[in-house]
Amino acid sequence: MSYLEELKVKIENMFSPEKCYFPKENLLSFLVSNSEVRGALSYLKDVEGFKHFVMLSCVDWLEEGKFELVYIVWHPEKKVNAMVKTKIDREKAEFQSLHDMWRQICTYEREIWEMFGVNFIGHPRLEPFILEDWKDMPPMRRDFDTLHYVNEHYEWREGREESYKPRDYIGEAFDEWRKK
Amino acid sequence: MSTGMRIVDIIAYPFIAFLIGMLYMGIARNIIGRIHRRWGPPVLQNLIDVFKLYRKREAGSHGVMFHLGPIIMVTGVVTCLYFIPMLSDGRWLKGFSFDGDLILVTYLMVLGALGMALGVGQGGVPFGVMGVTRGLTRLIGLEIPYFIAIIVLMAHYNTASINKIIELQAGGLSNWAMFKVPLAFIASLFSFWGMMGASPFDIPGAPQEVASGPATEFGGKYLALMMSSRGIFGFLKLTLWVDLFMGGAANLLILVGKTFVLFVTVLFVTSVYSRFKVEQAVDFMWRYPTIIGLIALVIEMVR
Amino acid sequence: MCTDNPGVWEYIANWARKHSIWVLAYGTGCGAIEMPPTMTSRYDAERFGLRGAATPRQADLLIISGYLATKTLKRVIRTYEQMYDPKYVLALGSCTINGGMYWDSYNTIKKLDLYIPVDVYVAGCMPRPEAIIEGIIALQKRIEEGRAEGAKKYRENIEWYKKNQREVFGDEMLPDYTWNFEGGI
Amino acid sequence: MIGPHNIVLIPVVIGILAYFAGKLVRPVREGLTLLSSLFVCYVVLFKAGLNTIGIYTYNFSLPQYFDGFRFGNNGFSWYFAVIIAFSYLFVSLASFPLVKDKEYHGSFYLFFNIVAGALLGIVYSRDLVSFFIFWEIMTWSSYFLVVMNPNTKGKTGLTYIVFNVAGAYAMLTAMLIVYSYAGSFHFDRVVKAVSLMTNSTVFFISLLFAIGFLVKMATMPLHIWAPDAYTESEDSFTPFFSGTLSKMGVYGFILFFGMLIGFVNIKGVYEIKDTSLIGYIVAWLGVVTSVFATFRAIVQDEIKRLLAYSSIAQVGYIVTAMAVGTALGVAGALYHALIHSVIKLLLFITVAGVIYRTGKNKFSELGGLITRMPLSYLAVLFGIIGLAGMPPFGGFASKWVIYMSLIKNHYYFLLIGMIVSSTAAFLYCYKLIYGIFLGHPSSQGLMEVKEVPGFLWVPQIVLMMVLMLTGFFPGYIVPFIETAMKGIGFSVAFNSTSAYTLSAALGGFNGFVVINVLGAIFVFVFVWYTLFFPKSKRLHRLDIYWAAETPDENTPLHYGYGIGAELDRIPWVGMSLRTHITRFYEKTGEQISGIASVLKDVVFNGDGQIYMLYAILTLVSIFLLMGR
Repeated sequence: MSYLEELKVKIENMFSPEKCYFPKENLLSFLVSNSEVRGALSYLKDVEGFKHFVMLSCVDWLEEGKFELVYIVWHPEKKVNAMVKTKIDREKAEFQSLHDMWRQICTYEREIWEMFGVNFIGHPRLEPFILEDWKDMPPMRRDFDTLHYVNEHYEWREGREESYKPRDYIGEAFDEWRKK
Repeated sequence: MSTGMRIVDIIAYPFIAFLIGMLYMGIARNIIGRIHRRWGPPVLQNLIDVFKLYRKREAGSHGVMFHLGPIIMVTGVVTCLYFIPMLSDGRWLKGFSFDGDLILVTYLMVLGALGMALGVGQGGVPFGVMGVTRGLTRLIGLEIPYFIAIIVLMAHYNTASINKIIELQAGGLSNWAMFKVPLAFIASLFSFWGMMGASPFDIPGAPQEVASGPATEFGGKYLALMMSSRGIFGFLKLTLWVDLFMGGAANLLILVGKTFVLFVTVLFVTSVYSRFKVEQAVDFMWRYPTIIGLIALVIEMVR
Repeated sequence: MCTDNPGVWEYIANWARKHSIWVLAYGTGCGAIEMPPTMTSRYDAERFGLRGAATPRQADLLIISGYLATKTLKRVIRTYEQMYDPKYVLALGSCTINGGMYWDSYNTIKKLDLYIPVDVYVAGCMPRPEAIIEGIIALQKRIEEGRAEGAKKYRENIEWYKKNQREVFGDEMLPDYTWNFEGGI
Repeated sequence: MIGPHNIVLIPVVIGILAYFAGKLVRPVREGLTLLSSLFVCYVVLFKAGLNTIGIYTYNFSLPQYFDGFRFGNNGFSWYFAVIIAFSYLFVSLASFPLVKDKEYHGSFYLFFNIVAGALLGIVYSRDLVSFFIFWEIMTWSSYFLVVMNPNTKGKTGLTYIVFNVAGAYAMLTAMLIVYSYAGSFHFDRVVKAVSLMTNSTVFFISLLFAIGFLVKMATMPLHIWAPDAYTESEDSFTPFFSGTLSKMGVYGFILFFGMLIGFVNIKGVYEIKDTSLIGYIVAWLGVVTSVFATFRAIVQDEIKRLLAYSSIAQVGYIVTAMAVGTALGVAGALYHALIHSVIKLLLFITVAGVIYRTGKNKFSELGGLITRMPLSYLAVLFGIIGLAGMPPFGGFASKWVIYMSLIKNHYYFLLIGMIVSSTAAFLYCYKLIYGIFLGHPSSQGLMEVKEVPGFLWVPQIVLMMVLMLTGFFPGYIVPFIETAMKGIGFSVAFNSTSAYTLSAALGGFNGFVVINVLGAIFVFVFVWYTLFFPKSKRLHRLDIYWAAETPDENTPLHYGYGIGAELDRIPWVGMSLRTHITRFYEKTGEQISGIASVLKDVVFNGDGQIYMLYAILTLVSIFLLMGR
């Protein structure tokens, strides 16, 4: 019974996560409801010893109409990762800011606010970060068409059209390659 | 020595210093390149740089004082040059050195920098002010060993005029002040390296830290003036140290020879040491060179 | 009397400009890492007269080393306008030519010479120091023939450049005191 | 007729007259003050001439204790009288617009005129009593001028009056001791008496006199009053305060130690390298003052406080030069006294004008005024070139004489101390001109400021001409200094002949050649650069190299006011900034109050019998003493 399995058992009866599994051998991932995220993270950080905060990322489930926030923390002694996930609504996307637990969460949240449009309540500095003076919708959302934006805003250099269309190759060629 | 020749001699004075100064800076960049095991620029590179800057078609100015800053810098440096005799025979290339003395030269050296600081002030770039502040704070450190050395010189030769000091050093190697008051010479060498901008002391114009300090906002023709005045300033300090400690020079060849030997010591220091912080520089200058100078002074008072 | 007609005086000036180019130490993209090896011992661009300049006021050559996000483009244009007249631009990497790897990214520009006049392009997804030195030699040849007049080109069709820039920046344009001047010493 | 004896009355009477007349018609005060200052200048320059040695005595036929006041004039008094008269004229001119709408308008003119009168009195008095009386009048009237400013803190006035009165009382005791030996107050009798005194009494009275004068010159241990008093006194009075009042300490020191006690006969007392022990200690005090005050001046953010510390430092040079006691040293002190009062008048008048126009007095709130106030910029530029002792102007000549005197008499360590402070002086000079005129305006209001009021232009331009004159012809002042030195019995020090050159012991320099070379090169390069090069573009204020960013109107760009922040990282300088002499005073204060409380319990415990007992005891002891 490695340390991760014991942890899995503890978490299951403490937080009753919807899904709790091992995507990789030293990584435990569990999906909890919005209100339990802070509890889970502080439990992992203070009680279990997952001191190091690895990253916060956001996954765009367009079909379900949900954003999924993924908090990854690392245990320096046991050398294992734990991943806390939660799903928030896509249209009215907002979540409480956890920057008081780790300072660097500020930057991650700011980037997700800019790229996905998730509003973090209580965030000290929600301002444009990489995309200065960006007027369009948050670009990392899957319903944002980059090529259309590029054709509209930028000019191509002449003489590029006839050589080849990289997009076409990506489609069928990629599937044939996979079949082989 | 008709007045016509005297006028030519006076007009040629700064241009000789400019050419030799620029040549030395070119040689310095080449030698430092060779130390880095690379070819390094051609020896005339600095002259080409200055000529390119003179031929720049545009230059921006923030106001009258900004425009006058580099002009006052060149004026101060050339005036100081005129009060230092290049040759010791009293006829050729003696500038106006018979009308001024060592203390006048010491203060004239700083006049150019202060005039420049006013131009930098109107430029309005905070980097410029930082560079000037660093320069003036560093000056507190550099000035003390230098002044102790010239006090020892004045006490030893009982005169403040540079020409008389040269005359008293005549007659062979052993009469040079370098060997008569060696400790004072060593103390003054530290401040010599500092004022030449050798690496541990090139604090005001550090490109990495304060974007070339006072020269930040100056471009085109103003930068040309500043580079040529830096070249003349380098040669000025070399001739001053040769006159004070190495017995002056009878003709131009000896002058170039002696100044080059002194210039090589600057190269050794520049290419070896990394840059000081301002307070480290002042602390260093008030500790070792000042103590050496004070010992020389005590020896002088006892003698 | 700065004569613009290509007399002997201008020829000598161009010779001097060719042999002493001051590069603005300003890495805008992934190519910035190629600059140190070009300047240090193995490739030593200093023997051609290249030297780092701390500020645009002192620089002649602006090296755009790689992709340009719109945010960086605004800074590049301000720097370019702060440089003085005989100024050149050396664009490294295919990202500056046609957008390169980021051809369909919403954030990078596709064609550099829409926004600032470019003298020499060096292709390659980050050209090695030898290619950069070849680019510099090509630039030197251009300077010697007097064709490196990017500043005049920028001044003459400033409206076209500003229109392109407005397309990308929208109404958040740079202040225009950097390029239109009244006289005065 | 009007002579050195009754010139004192003119300003004093006019001051009182102006005060009451002004109640009816306000501008009468300005008119009268101007009239009196012009008249005083006329009298000093022409009537009481350079070498009219006249002695006028008023013996009020009191019993033989008191043989009347004596007034007289010689080269030495004339030299200082000129400084007083002209600074009286310039400061009164400068104060017209500045004090016009202040509520203490009347009392300002009253006390200002009285102070001017008192100073003239000091300079022309030839006996100890009149000297002391005018010294007290000066102290008291300047006290009122310090306290007059509504925002003056109470403590400033208190420390000012306590220190100055203490100094005056030290002088009084010394005078009484001298009187007990000489039997009369007149200077000539005093000189004879002092030469007969024993060494210990001479040492004691020279110590007391030194304290009296050093307080006035704000030398280190006794300088606590100076920074606050200079800063918080009325803006238009500070030039007079720091430019001329501190020179009275110089006058007194040289007068007493030169003529009366004479450096010669106190040399016999514990001699060190041909100067007396006191002279050597005071010289070291001067150097210590200048070093500490210079570093203090650099870190100040208030303009007037920086100038206050800078005047303490500069007067420190004068103290060192004259305390050494050699002929060349005293000559250097006189020369620097003149130059320093010219510079401080120029700087304080201009700063008062700037504060009057902008309403701000801190570097962090000013900046970028060069375009709005070009004449004031030039005035401050001339001032700092003089303050730093730069060659083209007079500041260099006077510093050169002091350096030459120290080298000639082998005081090398004193000279090194002075070099430290004079090199550090460049920093606060640059901070002064950068903080106010260069850099960026800290607030938008600074862009609509007008030039300094018209009345101030006259003193500014004249003082700038004086600075240039002494710079181009350094030897011009030498004959006047030599007559002044002969007045107090010193031998001639300079061996320079013409007005162009200044040469003394070890070397010499030709001011005229220096400025010609500078001027020629400047004109040549300026013409070459303005005509033969492409016209440079006029850049916008914000078009600066800002690491490719775009600074806007309210980005703070006026960094320069923070010059000196790096000083406390330098070990020696940092330590000097942290040590405060005030802690020493606080400790002595506590001890004294401790002893006093003990005394209170023993003696004054409140019941009548003890008091009667003490009364009887004192009576008995008096009779015993009288009997002997």
